[in-house]
Amino acid sequence: MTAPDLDLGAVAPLCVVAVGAALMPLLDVLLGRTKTFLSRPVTAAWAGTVMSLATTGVLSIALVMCFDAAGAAPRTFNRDHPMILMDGMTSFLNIVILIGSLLTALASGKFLADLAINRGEYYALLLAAVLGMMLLVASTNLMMLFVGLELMSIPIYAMAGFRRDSLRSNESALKYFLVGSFASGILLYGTALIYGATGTLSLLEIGARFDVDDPVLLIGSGLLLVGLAFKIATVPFHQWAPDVYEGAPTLVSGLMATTVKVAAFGALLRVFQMAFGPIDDLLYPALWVMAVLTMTVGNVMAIIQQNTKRMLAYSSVAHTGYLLVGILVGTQVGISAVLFYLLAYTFMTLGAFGVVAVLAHAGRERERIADLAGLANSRIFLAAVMTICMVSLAGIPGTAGFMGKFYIFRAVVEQAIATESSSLLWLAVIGVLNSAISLVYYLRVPMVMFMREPEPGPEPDRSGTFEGLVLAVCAAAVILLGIWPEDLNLILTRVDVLHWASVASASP
Amino acid sequence: MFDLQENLLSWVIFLPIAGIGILLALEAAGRIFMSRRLSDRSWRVAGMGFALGNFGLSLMVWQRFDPIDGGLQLVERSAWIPDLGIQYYVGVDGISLFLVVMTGFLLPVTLLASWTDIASRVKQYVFFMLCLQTGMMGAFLSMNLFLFYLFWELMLIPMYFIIGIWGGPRRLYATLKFFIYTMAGSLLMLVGLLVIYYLNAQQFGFLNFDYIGYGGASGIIDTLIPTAGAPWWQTQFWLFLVFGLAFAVKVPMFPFHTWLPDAHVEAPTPGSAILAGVLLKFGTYGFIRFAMPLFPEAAVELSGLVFGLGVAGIIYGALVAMIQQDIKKLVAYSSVSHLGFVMIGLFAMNLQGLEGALLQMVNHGISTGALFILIGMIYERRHVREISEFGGLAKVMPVFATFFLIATFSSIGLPMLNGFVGEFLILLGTFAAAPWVAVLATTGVILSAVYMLWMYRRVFFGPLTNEANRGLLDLSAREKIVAVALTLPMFWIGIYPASFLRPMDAAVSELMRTMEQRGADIASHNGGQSALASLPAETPGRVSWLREPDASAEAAE
Amino acid sequence: MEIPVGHYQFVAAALFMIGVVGMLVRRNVIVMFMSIELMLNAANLSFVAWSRLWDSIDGQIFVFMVMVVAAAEVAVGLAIIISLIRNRDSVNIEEASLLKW
Amino acid sequence: MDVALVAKTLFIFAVIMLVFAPLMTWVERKQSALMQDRIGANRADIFGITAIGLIHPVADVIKMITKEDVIPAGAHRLLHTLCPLIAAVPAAISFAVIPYGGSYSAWGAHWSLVVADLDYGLLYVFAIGSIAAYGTVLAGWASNSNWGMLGSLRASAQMLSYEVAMGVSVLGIFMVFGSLRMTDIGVGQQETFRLLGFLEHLGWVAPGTRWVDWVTIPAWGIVLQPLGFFMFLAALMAENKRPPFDTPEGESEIVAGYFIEYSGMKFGLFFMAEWIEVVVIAGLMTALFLGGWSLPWISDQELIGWLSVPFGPNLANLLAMVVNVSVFFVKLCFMIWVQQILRWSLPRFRYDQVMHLGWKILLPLSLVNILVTAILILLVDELAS
Amino acid sequence: MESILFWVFSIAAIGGALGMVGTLRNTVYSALWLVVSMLALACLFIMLNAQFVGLIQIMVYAGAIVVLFLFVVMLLNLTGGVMGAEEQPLLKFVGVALAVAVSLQLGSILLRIELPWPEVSPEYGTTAEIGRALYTDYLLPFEVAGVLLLAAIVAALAMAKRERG
Repeated sequence: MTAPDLDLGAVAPLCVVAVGAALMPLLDVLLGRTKTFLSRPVTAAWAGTVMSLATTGVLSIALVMCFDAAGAAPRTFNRDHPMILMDGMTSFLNIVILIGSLLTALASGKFLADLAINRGEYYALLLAAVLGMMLLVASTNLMMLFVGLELMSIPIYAMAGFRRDSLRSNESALKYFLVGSFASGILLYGTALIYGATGTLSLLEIGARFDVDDPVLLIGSGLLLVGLAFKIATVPFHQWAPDVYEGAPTLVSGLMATTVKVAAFGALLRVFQMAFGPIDDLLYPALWVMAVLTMTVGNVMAIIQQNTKRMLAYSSVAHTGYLLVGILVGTQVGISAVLFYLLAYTFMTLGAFGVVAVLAHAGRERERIADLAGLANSRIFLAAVMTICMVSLAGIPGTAGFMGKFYIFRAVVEQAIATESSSLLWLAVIGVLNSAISLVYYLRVPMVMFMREPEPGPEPDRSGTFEGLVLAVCAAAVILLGIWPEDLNLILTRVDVLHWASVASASP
Repeated sequence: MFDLQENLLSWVIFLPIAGIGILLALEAAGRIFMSRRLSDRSWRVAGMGFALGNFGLSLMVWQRFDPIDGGLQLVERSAWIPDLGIQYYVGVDGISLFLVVMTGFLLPVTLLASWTDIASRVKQYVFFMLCLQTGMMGAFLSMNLFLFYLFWELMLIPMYFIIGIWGGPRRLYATLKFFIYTMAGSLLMLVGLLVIYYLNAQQFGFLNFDYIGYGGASGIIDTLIPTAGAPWWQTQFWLFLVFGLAFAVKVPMFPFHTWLPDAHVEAPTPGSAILAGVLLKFGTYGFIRFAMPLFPEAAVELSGLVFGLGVAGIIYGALVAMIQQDIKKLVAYSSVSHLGFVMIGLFAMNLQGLEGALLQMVNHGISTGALFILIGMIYERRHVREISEFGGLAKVMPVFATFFLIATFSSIGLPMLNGFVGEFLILLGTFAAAPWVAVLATTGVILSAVYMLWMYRRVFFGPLTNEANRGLLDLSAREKIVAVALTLPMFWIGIYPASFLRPMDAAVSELMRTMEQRGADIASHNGGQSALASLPAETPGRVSWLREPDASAEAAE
Repeated sequence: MEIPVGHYQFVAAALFMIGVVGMLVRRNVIVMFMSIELMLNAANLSFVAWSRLWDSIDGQIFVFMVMVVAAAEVAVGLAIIISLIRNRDSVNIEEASLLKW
Repeated sequence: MDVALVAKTLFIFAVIMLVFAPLMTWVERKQSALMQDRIGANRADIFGITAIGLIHPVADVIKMITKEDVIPAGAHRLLHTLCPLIAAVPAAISFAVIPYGGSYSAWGAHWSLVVADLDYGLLYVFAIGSIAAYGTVLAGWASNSNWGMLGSLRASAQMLSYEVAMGVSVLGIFMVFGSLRMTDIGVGQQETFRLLGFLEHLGWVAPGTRWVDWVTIPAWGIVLQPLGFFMFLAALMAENKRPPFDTPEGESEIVAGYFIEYSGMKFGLFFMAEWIEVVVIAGLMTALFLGGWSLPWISDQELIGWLSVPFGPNLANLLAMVVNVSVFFVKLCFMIWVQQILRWSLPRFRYDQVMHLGWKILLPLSLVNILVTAILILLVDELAS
Repeated sequence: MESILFWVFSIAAIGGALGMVGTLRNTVYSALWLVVSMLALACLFIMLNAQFVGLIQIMVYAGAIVVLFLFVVMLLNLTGGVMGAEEQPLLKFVGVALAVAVSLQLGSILLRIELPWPEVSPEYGTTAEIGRALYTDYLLPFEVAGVLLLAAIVAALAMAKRERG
């Protein structure tokens, strides 16, 4: 038995997050027992702040490491048997995930305290989920993909139900759990069939050995995609999303809508690029229909929602549709468009959920859209951030959302022109028409905030320092990414499909 | 980088938003360090200052503009998103010059007009107005299509809020309708834009969003867009339709106009004034700047459609205006009618038609803006706008009645006033291209005289029946300044249009040359067939008396 | 080894189908949960049989991982159910479902 | 079927079921009497012969079998009947992997004294043991009784909790002996290691000094894994739910826990199960920690070698077998005795104490044990190379 | 012999599964049926030279997971048909029909696979080999599985622990 050829440096950011996840419960216990070595006990709120800052710190360290890794050559952990690939795309997605979760962690301190669910497990779960996401986007092996997916999902199930006194939160968690596990089961069986047909679990080798005529392999691939489709909530596998987002604590919903989706998309990208190349033609019509349905259903259903979180849930379904378009195109331009979109989407969605979270004080949540009435009078900052996020989600120029859509549609049109494919063009047309539909509900939010008189009652809470910081960062990022996206291009150009080829030689 | 001489256009575009930045910074600093806020009044005054500064800068543009040169002037260009061929690229030519000046002119006027009208949430008001100004200026001056698109949609947001916050009772419905109509149209244009963008890249080998090539490089305008022999969505016909839809909604052309009465009626006075004065011009501006030069073949092929819709708009707008009870709605429908004129003038595709249309765009901006502002003044006093509520106002408010009469005449197109010059040129041009259209359009002129004068009579003359009107005060000093400011350019254009037509002349000639050139390119590509060939190469009956001889001679070269 | 691999796979497919159908038709949360376990087990059988067929240990390792995951899922899932039931008992048992299912 | 296999199976089950399990009733009574300063178990007699109470097991069996079998109203009849079996059978069959002797060959035949010499030996025990949980869990539920239910809940929680500690605490043994196969572990324990070997390594004595080799100790599990021994024993006893871990039965609180509604032979089977488990525990501890069937310092080869001198190889093998089996059962009895001592000397834990011990003491300690063991193994490997 | 065992165990596995899904009366029965299915599966694993996995299957599924199910069912007294989803009959019908159709298709394809079993080394499927694989080729998933379990413990704690004070 020889020791495997390991490259620990490749997984350094993962290690940081993992160690953080392991230490966070200890820190929690320690903070609970400060009485023994401090003259007076640390209050729960302070303990929460310390935990949230510690989590943020851990994530920041990982973030810096990922930035460092972004430009470097692709690496893998176990050179004899690569399970993950830390290349440009992984680094990029990791950065997105870390930014999203970092902002969430930073805002969580006051949020949890407000809801009286200030328990230290939250941060441990958050970090564990982040680790899962990072692994998921890095995985080049179906086993790693499965384990990463579960490591991501299981903590989120619990986080969705973190408001144990709230029946809605409980039901949300239960529903997310049942649907999520169901999806995992489907994905797993699909994996089994793929393994059976090809005899390998490595995505690259599956791609190499793909026999387009093997029904077992095709059904397996289909099941795998269905499993992932559940996770990213594409129509018709989206029905859990609104319920779950509505019931879960708002910041957790934000996390689900952003980083979880980013990670699942990362996995989808990998699978498509590495393994499913040979069946692109087969998948094209299915994905086409799915993308169109996802956009349209998401947007149309969002119009009739009265609950902000529910509306955002359907909005996230709609955005999934746009992202699918990028995947469908499949060129490098398309993939970098998806990556950019994911980053932009993370900021704007997180900002929107963040505003709702600030208003979600236990006992008097303002979750209905109507509850936002007059917010511009009482809390202009929150209203401004919300407006910026909504405008960006709607894809109006000058915001990250527009640039994202622009990148996606440009990839579509480029490919349409290159292949003279009018079905792709229709996809772009349907996409922009959907954007127009989405205006109806996105603009309703600023409308309510600015143009309606507030209902009598206590003024909404001011955002805390860290929450305010997070919201400001989101809003600023949305605008900056919308106006100067070219700095990001530096990272995007590192996203090179060709890098994957170099791994092929590394795998056995 | 901040040099006023070098970067004049950037100053024009960004001064308002920079003002916003300064004000916000002051506000924040005040809150943080002195725990007090800036007063509403200081915002208003500062906003006025920035607006005036903006106007001054736009005048400076006019002053530095070389009327002989038909191309772009005062160009600024720097890399923005080079990977995608997106540049920060602004420039002004004879087509956009007066639109810019008019835009610069209208903002301070409307701000002054709404000095007391808008009393709530003043800071937000100033904020949105200045943002709007940046958007409008940017859209007129952008020479990179991406930049244009950005400003084009960006200006919708402040207008959305202006109508929605300070508007009338049905403002929410109106503003959403306004936004979605205009946005939906332009989103399709985005796809069309991308198609052209990649056609251009295919033909020239690099990604480029510059409309007019810079420094010898090719621009979007140089793209050879096929008329046949390519997938249908790459042909001029469809692309023109897509672009045309976006612009037609904005104009608004006849079947797409339904958002306009709602928006105008519900919008607050400054909103209506800016909306009618500037925003509608983007539709026609889009046609003359982008749709026609890019797809000349399709423009010619479809000019019949445009004529039809334009005439329909003229007559329909006039007829509907006639039966309106609400003064504001009446003026709104008159806009539909007037812009129909502009459209047929554009698609006459000759010098008179185009110049007339360009001039009429400015005219309409000033006279309709003035009408809305004047209506706002009476609305501020009475809070009603029904014609039946008034009558005999001339007795209590003589000064107001006078200014309103001037504006009304201007709108009708009475000689000596601005409207006449524009409409005359348009009809002249149209008659040369399509006589029947001109004939039908002329009925619009008559109808407009009918409904405007009828309205004027009912409001200002006759007995003073309504007691509520008896105690109305005449215009205050501030309002007089506004009214005078609005009236002056009407006379100027009406009496001495040459100072406006001269700079347009070179640009329009240049434009027509471009279209002909592109027609020839297409023809050689298609093997000799071009719809443009059917156009009269040199238009008969040039109205040289309107122009100084030396300028016309040069333009003819 | 006289039974061909297809037979084992057939059993796995049947179990998977029963799991999916159970998940879809049953309304008892615990049974739904158990149906999911059944699906995982079907995949396990499939993995083991393929693993034997390809003479590679990957499949068995995968099964090992699935069991880890299953254990974790059960722990969390049952905790969620406990928390839900506790709450429902104390709050209002009549309110069957606040969120639309 | 292999005759030897059948013979081995029959032998061990006969010993366990027919000898040890009934005897346990006697041992239990005698032990308690001894510790409580009574005489105990001396009433039952046959024709006046009490035989120090050895008649009692017989009397018990007769009593159990002839008593009325009550199935309470509302009980689930099938499960109620099955549960005692589910509890007892796994306990009995888990002895199958415990070797009670080495491997021998005589007259051409070759056999090893273990029913099933499985590669995953101990895992089998754990797997079978985990099935036994159903017996207790379902018993309380099936009898439709609150006390039974409470007992079942406690039992299932306790068994699940201690399964973890049980598995982890014995890992050290696998690490030391490098196998899960019970016979490998048994053979491994026949080695000795030189207690003073470190002196050579440190260079304090010259290599090859005779007296260094004299001081040796057998490489028994208990020597190599002293902590593991105690933890594993504790965890196994907790799995068996006998005092001091008898909270699921807790007479004083929940009357008799999960088998409160049982009577007659079903009741007897639950007790049988417990006693069989005591024997299995003793067997496991012997095989894993006490050197199994071998005499200390004397490996099988040496023993057979010595015996071959007077008796010839065939007979020597047979004799060695007898010696080894006897040694095994002596050790087994010792371990049973240890359990009895513990059972009668320690008071019952409270339920929370049980959980505390399992999760907060045994589990962390056994994890530390693994860590220390791993480090030591690496160190020794390093030194050896 | 082998075929008999296969048929016995597969019928037990499928029967157990059917029993689990089909038992409407009592959740405990469903759980017991599941155990039957799990045990049969474990036996099938062992028939396929996956002794280690088979044993773990018994320990984890039969010994821990289902016991945990039973524990919760008993603890919460969920034995009746408590809780459940609002009916979406059409959607469910479509889902079921789809599942059955795909499975039938798949089953008929799978049933026809008759690839020869290869000879495997005696090491195949033993604890040692699996252990070796886990600590070399599959080191990363193995470690991650550890984190996963930690996360699951924390998650379960966060959900089920009683509030202090």
